[in-house]
Order: sequence, then structure tokens, then C-alpha cells
Amino acid sequence: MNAKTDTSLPAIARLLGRLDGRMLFWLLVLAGVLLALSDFAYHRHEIFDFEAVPLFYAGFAAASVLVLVLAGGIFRALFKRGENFYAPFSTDSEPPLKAQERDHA
Amino acid sequence: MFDDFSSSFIIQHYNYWMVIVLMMVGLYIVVSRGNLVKKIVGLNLFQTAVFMLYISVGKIIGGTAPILTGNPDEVYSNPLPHVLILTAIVVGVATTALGLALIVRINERYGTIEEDEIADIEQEIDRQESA
Amino acid sequence: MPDIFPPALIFIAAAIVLPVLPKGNLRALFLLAVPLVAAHEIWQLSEGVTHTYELLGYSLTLMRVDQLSIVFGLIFSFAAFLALLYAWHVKDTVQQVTTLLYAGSAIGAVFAGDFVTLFIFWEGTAVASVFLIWARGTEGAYYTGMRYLIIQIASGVILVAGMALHYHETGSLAFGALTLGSLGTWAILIAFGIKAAFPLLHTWLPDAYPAATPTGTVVLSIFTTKLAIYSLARSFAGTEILIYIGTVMVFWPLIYAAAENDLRRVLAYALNNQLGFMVIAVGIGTPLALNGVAAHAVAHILYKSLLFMAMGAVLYRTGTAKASGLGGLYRSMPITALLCIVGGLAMSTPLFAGFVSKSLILSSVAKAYEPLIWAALLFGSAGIFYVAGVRLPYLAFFGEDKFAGAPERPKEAPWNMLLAMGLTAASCFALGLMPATFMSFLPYDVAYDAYTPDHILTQLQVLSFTAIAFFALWRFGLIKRPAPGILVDSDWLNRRLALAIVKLGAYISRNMWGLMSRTATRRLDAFLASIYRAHGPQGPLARSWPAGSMVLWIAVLLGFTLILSFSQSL
Amino acid sequence: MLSAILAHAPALQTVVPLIAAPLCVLFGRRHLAWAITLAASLISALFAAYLLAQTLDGSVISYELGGWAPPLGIEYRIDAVNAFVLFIVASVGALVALYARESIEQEIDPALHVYFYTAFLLCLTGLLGVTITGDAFNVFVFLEISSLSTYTLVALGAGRDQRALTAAYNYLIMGTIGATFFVIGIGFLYMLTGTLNMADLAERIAALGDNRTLRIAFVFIFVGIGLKLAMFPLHLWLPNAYSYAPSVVSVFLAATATKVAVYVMLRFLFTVFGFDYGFQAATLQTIVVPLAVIAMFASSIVAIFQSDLKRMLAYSSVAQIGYILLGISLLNKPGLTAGIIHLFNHAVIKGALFMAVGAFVYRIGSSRIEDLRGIGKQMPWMAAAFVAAGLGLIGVPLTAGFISKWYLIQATLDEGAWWLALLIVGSSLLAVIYVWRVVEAMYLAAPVQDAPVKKAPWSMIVPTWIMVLASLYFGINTELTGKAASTAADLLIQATQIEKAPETVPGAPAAGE
Repeated sequence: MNAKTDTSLPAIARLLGRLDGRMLFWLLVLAGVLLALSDFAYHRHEIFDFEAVPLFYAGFAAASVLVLVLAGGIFRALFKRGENFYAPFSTDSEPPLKAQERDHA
Repeated sequence: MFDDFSSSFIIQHYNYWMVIVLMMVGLYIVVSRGNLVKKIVGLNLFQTAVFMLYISVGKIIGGTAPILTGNPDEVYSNPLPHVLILTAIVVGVATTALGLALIVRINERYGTIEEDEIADIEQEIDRQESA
Repeated sequence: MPDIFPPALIFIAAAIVLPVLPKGNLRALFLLAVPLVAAHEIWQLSEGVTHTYELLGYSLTLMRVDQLSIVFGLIFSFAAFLALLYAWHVKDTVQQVTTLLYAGSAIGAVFAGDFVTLFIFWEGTAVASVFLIWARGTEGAYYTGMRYLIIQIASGVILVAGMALHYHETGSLAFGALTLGSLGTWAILIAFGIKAAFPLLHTWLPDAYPAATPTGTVVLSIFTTKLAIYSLARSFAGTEILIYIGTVMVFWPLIYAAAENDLRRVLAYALNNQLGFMVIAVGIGTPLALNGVAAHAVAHILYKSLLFMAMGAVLYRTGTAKASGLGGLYRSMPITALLCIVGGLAMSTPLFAGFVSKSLILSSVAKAYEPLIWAALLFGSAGIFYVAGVRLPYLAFFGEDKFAGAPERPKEAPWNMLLAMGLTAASCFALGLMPATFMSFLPYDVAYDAYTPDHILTQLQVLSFTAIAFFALWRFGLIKRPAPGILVDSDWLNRRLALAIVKLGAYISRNMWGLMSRTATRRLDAFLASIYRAHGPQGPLARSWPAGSMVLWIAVLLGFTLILSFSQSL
Repeated sequence: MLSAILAHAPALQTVVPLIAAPLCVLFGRRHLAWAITLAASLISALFAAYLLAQTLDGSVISYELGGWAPPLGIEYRIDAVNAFVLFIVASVGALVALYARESIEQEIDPALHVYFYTAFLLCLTGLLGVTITGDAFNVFVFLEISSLSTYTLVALGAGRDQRALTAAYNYLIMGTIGATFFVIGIGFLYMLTGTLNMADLAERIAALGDNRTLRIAFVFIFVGIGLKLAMFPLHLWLPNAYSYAPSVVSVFLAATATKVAVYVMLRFLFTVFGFDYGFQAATLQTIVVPLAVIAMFASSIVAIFQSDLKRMLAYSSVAQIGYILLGISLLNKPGLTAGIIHLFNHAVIKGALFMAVGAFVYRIGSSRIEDLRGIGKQMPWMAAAFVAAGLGLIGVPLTAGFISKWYLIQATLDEGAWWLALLIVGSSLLAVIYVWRVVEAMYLAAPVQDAPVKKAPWSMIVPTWIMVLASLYFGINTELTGKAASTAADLLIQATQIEKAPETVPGAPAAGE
């Protein structure tokens, strides 16, 4: 079950298995903190005033994701319909492609 | 005045009036008769009217048949329309013959030469085809 | 240089020859050779008008070569090569032929020097591409293809109308810079806008792309929209309204992409968002911005193809590309997973082409002092990385293993797909590593350095915090694997509302027609019957009206014409 | 030797099929008759091509029949207008002759084959004669030769469907009335001028100026020929005649008969009557334009609802004749060019379509759309031919049909009648619908039964594809059609000396520099 140690899997898969856990997250956080700190060490040549605010880019990115996730959630709540909504006029309602169909296509 | 008018308009154009009457009669028969043979007869009348129109156009009152006699004062009818209409008559005969031949075939296949009965049969064929 | 054969015709000629070749490796090799030959030809082109022809008395320009068209021609050829490599295993002649015709039409349109030529190839792309959707062979694909075809053809019809109006006004058919103002130029803008997926004209894109075959979607994603961007850049550079249209395009599709379940549709929306970047840059219209357009089109074609290829491979191996049915796939398709991640990174990480091109566009907007637009683009950058660079690979390849209990695990993608993806990733990398070479191809000679510490640092901050935010929100359960279901977009308007209206209209008109025709027939029957009854003694004459009515019509027309002749004074 | 023969090309053009016709009966062997027919029609086609080449520059050939000088003798007069029509008729005739051999195997009793070829040759003679002659009464005679043989040809369809007989009969009644009207008109002209030679007539009419007799003559000729060319609403004979006739006859009639009638209309309207006074122009604009528009729509809509492919194509023909008439009645050069080009293009396109249908009938014995389901896979060549020609019918760019519509829309815009341009586009959309119905049945519907249908014989595929390729070729290369049509239009307009404001010919400024 544990992909990190499952030797039946190829090496790359095991490597990716390591990413599929907490390690990646904390590595990212570490990188993020270092990058954020660089704001205080390095002076940027900003074009707009608001760029100069420390952690502007980091905060903006995180906020963007939050906004998108929330907006996406609202949209999904409002506009989600069953997969058969447009049936039979769309492929969404159709069963997964069978192997031979995939080979043809 | 009226006499003048009537004589010039009716009497002098007598041949044209007859042509018109004959033509209308022929056309009327084609429209109104359901019998295929009668339609052909109507068509014949209609064509004949046109033949007469041509012939009377070529006729010159007092003119003789257009045969060269050597007499310079001789007045001839215009031969050209007559010749033309000879061709048209041939065409008319051919048309009549073909029409009648078709009627014979229609009679063989439909068993009737009445237009409305044929229409009924054809409607029946249509209905069967689309069913 | 008239000894150069027009590259579009190379594709078209190859498409004609292709069906004769035996299916198999020979044919696949031939297919791969075609875009390479075309690219070679394009490489050798020199600027200027190289081919003209006569049609209907107009002298038209088949080939107008400048740096802008060369860039697009080259990337189209190269992307066609990658897509055909990806489709090496496909044996379907229809898809092979239409792919060639599609690529040929797109390249033909790029080199078109006048609107007539553009129109011919414009419709060519529409007609050829729909077969890639139909090739899926299902009923849904058929209807989707029809919708796609209708809107694509409509774009062409509007283009031809605009062209005619424009020609009437200015007497010029040249496919060059236009100034918005007249009806004709607006029509041309709308025609371009349909293909560029402007807001509300965009629904064909997320509708059609997920419906095509695994390989077909890769091909579709390359040409149509980028051709539209090219056309906009050629004709409407510096048109202010495009900035605002582009801004909406950056926002709107992102929200859908963030909520969508079908991952190929996520990519379609993401593509739409990236088109927004390019449309904004076209609207800015400075040489720097237009360089950004060309560069971003190149980079975008590459990394979006890569992502579509990865999702196509998933679809090919598992039968679905819906997030609700995927997860944990890295165990079976690790190389695909890795390449998909590379595709996500290639969008904006330093060392990849996307970083260079996106920096160009952002800088051009910043230089034009548009703080709000600039912020929108920054939002778009973070957002696109979130939806296509993080969320999409994660949903497809990580998380819960959906195939754990399956009788047979999906296999890794076939070698040709992996090779195509690898080559695509490598080219993204190569362009990113050699920004100077990349820049030297762009239409304008503007010095620009993407690799300043400022750019690199800020971009890395954006990317890392986007990723951090994603993982954090996933932990908190704010981001979840979507459940099955579709999202209605504005296409609801035409697919539901319009359908309902049409149905209602049809219902009303059918009944009205029935009523009218019954009344009319009754009246007409009565009228004709009365004529016949008055004149003909025999039976129900209405039934014999065929022959009679014909003669009657003659009489009517004769009478009418005679009346006309007498009514006119001599 | 050759030059001696070519000098008599105008006469030989019609005489060859005329002599060949009785030969068919005399030999009485059907395969021989076919060979004779093919040879005769090919020779005619070669002569026609020669004549077209001679007159393409706008020159006029006058040939005195029997050595009698016009205006007394009958003159054959060939200019770009009728050389073009001759070429259409003769080349279609040759292709049809090639196609006929297999096609009639299934549809006509073998004992009647000889008569079929005879009637076919006579019909060809008639149509060529109508086109080539410069004598008004001679037009009538040839018209009747072609008509009478056409009635016979239509009636031969009785082997497949007995309704061919009534269709032929109705056509005979209508056709005879039409021809008789025509002859009445000629009679009036003769009364007025004393001549029958068209060129002579034109001069004398111009000298006489407007008068009542002339108008009446015009009305009779207009209605008579209108009937022959199936002008709406005088088209009622056409659907039955086309759909019940043997397939090969449908091909021939659709491609040639109405076109020749249109030519006669053109000749009389422009060359004989002229336009320098208002009545003819008024007739065209108040009667023909609305009728043409109605035809474009009404017939197209009727076509949409037809279940029989031949019938659908027949109604489509009526609509297409609407386009031709519309072009002509715009009375400007682009319009006339459009009309003449469409004359040619429609002949090619409709010929190809009917040929494809003929092949379907040959293999599955039916032309009903529902019986053609799945035929796209079973008879790929013919189905593809149908689609390719169908695209031309719609007017998709790069097909001949597009060229016609392009000129036509140009012509309407030149007259400032943009609403007409819209109507033309609108009615083209109707063509999309009815062609699509067939395509859908052929390619997208499940086959009727699994019984394998054999490919059409090559002797049918080849002429069909020649037609299809011609329709595509003339959609791309408009050199020949465009030149012939515009020369013809020039000639016709010169003949009437209408001085229109600066000529608006499409195609001026170079684009794309």
C-alpha cells in the first residue's frame, strides 16, 4: 500500500510517492519562507507603489488561490448539474471509453 | 360611326376573331376535360387555331397561289407562312400521335383514361410507398 | 523567393496522398515528415510577398511573409509534429487526414495576405477540426461536433460579411491593421473573437475540447485559438477594448477551471485564461507587448499541448479524464505524472519558456502603467498555476489510489506518447534556457531580459505560495476532489434556453402552419373546386387539378403579363 | 480535309446526331446503338469545343445553311453565348451517353434500348439545333424535336414506375402549349417585320420602336419559354418528369433541357427584343424577380420535405433556375454573367447529383432517402460524389456553385439590392438543409440491411466523377467559365445597347501588399 516502499512499482513512482505526503508540503513551506524573507534582504525595482509592500507577491498569490477556491466553490454550488444534464447532447453523460474505442480513437 | 367601327373591328378582323375563339375553346377543353383523349383533341384545336392565324396572315386578298407564271402583275399570297405552318402541322401530328400512344400505354397500365381516376391510383401508390 | 512551395499546400498535398499509403509505420513516418518539411520551408522564407494568385478577378496574396507569420508558422508546424508523434499509434485515416488539413489550413491562414485567403483557410480549420471530435464516435461527440461546427462556420460567415463591408468601404482586402469603427471592422473583430473565445463567445471551447479523442484534443488545442490571436495581433494591435475583454477572459474561465471535474475541460478553461493574457497584450499593442503575444503563443502552445497530452494519456489508459474517477495514478503512470508536473511548471517557472513569455507580457502591461490590469494578470498567473500546475496534476496523479482494487492497473502511456511529451517538455526547457535565441525570433527588435533577480524572486514567491496555499487548503478540506457533475456555463443560454425557445417556436409554427395550411388548402380547394364545378361537368374536379392547374397557371401568368403590357403606356 | 470539315462544324454539330439517330434503329442492335450514340455525341462535343474556342474572343460565326444567304435562308449563328451553351449540352450529352449503357440495363426493357438511344440522339439534335440556329422559326422546330423525344424518354421510365406515363403525358400537354405560345409570338413578330432571322428581326424591331403587337409577341414568347425553362409557377411538369424518368434521362434533362430554354429566353430578351425601352425590363423586374425569389424559397422548402431524392433534386432545380433568372433580370453585366455562369455550373452540379442518384437506383432500385441509409459506406465513390456535388449546390467556397453565387451577390449589390443578396444567402441555407438530410442518411444512419451493396460500375463512376471534378475545377479556376460568361454577357448587352453607368466589374484593386 505504501508507495514509497512498494518495490513492485518503478523507481520514479516511488520517488513521486515521497512527494505525495507531508514532506513536499514542508519543503514548499521552507522554500516559501526563504523566498519571503528575501523581500527584506533584497530591494526590488518596483514599478507600482504597492509592489514595495513586503510579502506583497506571496500574500497576493495566497489570497488569489483563496479567492479562486471560494469562488469555485460558490460556482460549483450554484451551477453544478448532474452529468446527464445535457444528455444525449454531450459526452459528459457517456460511459468511460472502452479499451477498443480508445485504440480506434 | 358605330357601323364603321363594327365593320372594321369585327367584320374585317373576322379571321382573327375566329382564331381567338378556336384557341380559347381548345384551351378550355384542355383545362376542363378529364378524359385524356379529349385533352388531346383540345390541344389539337388550340394548335389548329395557330395554324389558321399563320395562314390568314399570309393570305393576300385577290392573291393567287404562289406559283411563278411569268406575269409581272400577278399578286401572290405570301408563301412563307404557309410553308412554315406546314412544318408546324407536321409537328402537331407528331404530338398528337405521341399523345395518343401515351394514352394507350396509360390505359394498359392504369385501366382508365380519366384523369381523376388516374390521380386516385397514383395517390394509392404514393400511400403504399410511404407506408 | 518563388521556388519555395507554400507550406500550407505541403500539408494539403500530403493529406491527399496519405490515404493511398498503407497503414502502419510507413504512414506514421510520412505523417511526421510532413510538418518537418513544412517547418524547413518556413525556415527558409524571406520577408515579403512570395505568392499571389487570381480569384474572381481579384489579385490575392497566398503568402505574405514577415516575422510574425514566420513565428506562428514555425510553432504550428513544430506543434503539429509533436501532436502527430503523440498520435503515432492512431490508425484512423480520417483523423490523420483531417489533422494534416487542419494544420495546413492554420498555417495557410497565418501566411494569408488578404481576407479572402484568410477566409478560405479560416473555414478550412473549422471543417477539418470537427472530425477530430466526431472521431470519438459517440452520439454526444456528434452533437458536440455539430455545435462546434456551427459556431466555427458562423465565425467564418461573420468574417466574410465583415470583409465584404470593409471592402465596400475602403476598397481594400488586405489582411493588415484595421481601426475599429465601421460595422465591417466590428464584424471582423467578432469573427476573430469567436475563435479567440471571447467571453460569452467562448462556450464552444470548453464544450468541444473535452469531447474530442485523446489525440484529437491535443491537435485542437494548438491551432484554432492561436490562429485567432495571430489575427487579432495582425489586425487589431493596440485596440483598447481588447484590454478589457482580455481581463474578463483572465478571470472568468479561471473560476470554472477551479471548480470543474473533467480535467480536460479544466485545461480548456485554463487555455481560455491564457488567451486572455495574449488578448490583453494585443490590446496594449506596443512592440514589447506584441513580442509578448508571439512568445506567449509559442510557449503556451508547447506547455498546453504537454498538459493535454498528459491528460490524453490518462484518458487513453483509464478511459476517463474526470477527477472524480482518478487519483493515485502516479503508481501506474509515473513518467506521465512527472511530465505533467513539468508541464505545470513550464507555465511560469524560471528556466521554462512560459516564464520568459509571461514576464514579457507582465512587463509590457507594467510599462503601459495599467496597475489594475497588471494585478489582474498577476492574479491570472497565480490562478493558472493553481488550476493547471498544482490542482490538476494532484487530482489526476496523487491522493487516494482509485485503481487500488481494480483487476488490472492502468499501464504507463505508450512510448510514442511519452516521447512526444518528453520532446515537448524539452523544448519548453530549451526555450527557457536560451531566452536570447527565443527573443531573436520575435517580430520586433526590443531588448528584454526576463532573468532579472526581481522577476525570478517574485515569480518564485508567487508560485511557491500558490502551491503552499493549495496544500494548506487541501489539508483544511477547503479544496476537495470534485464529485461527478458538470458545470453549466453561458452555453446554457443556447443549449437550454434557446433550445426551449426553438422548440416552443417550432411547436407554435407547426400548429400555426397546420392551421394555416388547412385553412389555405380548404380555401384554395374551395376556390379551385368552384371554378371547376362551374365549368366542368364531371365528378369531384379538385382531384384532377394537377394537369388543369398547370394550364391554369399558364393562363394566369399570360393574363398578368398581358395586363402589364397594356397598363404601360406606349 | 480537316479544315473543310471544320468549316462545316456548325451544321455537322447537329447533323451528326440527327443522322446517327435513325442508324440506331436501322441496325437494331442495342450495343451497336450505344456505340453509335457515344460516337455521335462525342463528335458533337468536339465540334462544340471547337466552336467555343473560335468564339471565346467575342467573334461571331455565321453559317449559311444550304448556301442560302440570310435573312432568306436559315442562318446558323454562333457567338460566345450559344457556343457556351452548345458546349454544355454536347459535353453533358457525351458523358450521359457513356453513363447510359449500364444505367438503362436496370431501368428500361432491353428491347426498347435501341429506341432509347434514338430518342436520346434526337433530343440532343433538338437541343443543339435550338441553340445554334439564328432563325426564330427554326428554334421552334428544333424545340419540338427535342420536346417530342423528351416526352418519349420520360415515358420510358414506365419500366420502373408507371407514373412516368402520366408524367410524360402532362409534360406533353404543357410542353405543347408552351411551344404553341412561342409560335404565336413568332407569328406576331413575323407579321410585324416580315422576317424570321434573329439578327434581322433585332434590326427591324429597333427601327420600329415600341408598339402593342411587339409587346404581345413578347408576352407570348416569354410565357412559352418560361414554361419550357420551368419558371415558377410554370414548373409543375418538372418534378414528375424528372423523378419518374429513367435516371439517365433525369441527368440529361436536368443538365441541359432547361438550360437551353434559358438560353432561348436570353436570346430573345436581349438580342431580338432589346432593352432600349421599358416594357421588357418592367416585365422582368415586376414579374420575374419576385417569381425567382419565390422559386428560390418555395421550391427549396418543398425540396426539404421530399422523401424521394430525385424529386428533391427536381425541386432544387426549380430553385436554381430561380437564381439564373434572378441574375438575368438584374439587367446588369455581373448579373447576366452570374446567370450564364450558373447556367453552366448548375448543369454540371445537377448532372453529377442525378448521376449519383442514378447509381443508387442502379444498385438498390430505389431513390427514396430512407432506402439510402448507410449507402456512404457501401457505395463510397458515388456517395462521395453526391456530397461533393451537393456542396456545390449549396455554394460552398471552392466549388462552382460558390462562383455563381459570388457573381450573383455582386450583381445584386451593384444594383443596391442588398436585401436580394440576403435572400440569396438565406435560400442557400435551405440548400444546406436538404443536402444535409441526404448526407445524414448516407453516412450517419445505420444501414437499412446488412446485405452488401456492390460498388457502382466504373462506366457510371467515371462520368459522375468527371462532372464532380469539373464542378470543383470550375470552382477554383474560373478562367474558362468566367471568360465565356462575361464575353457572352458583353455580347448580349451590346446587342441591346443599354448604356449603364460605369461598368462595375468585380475585381479591381490588388490586395495584400
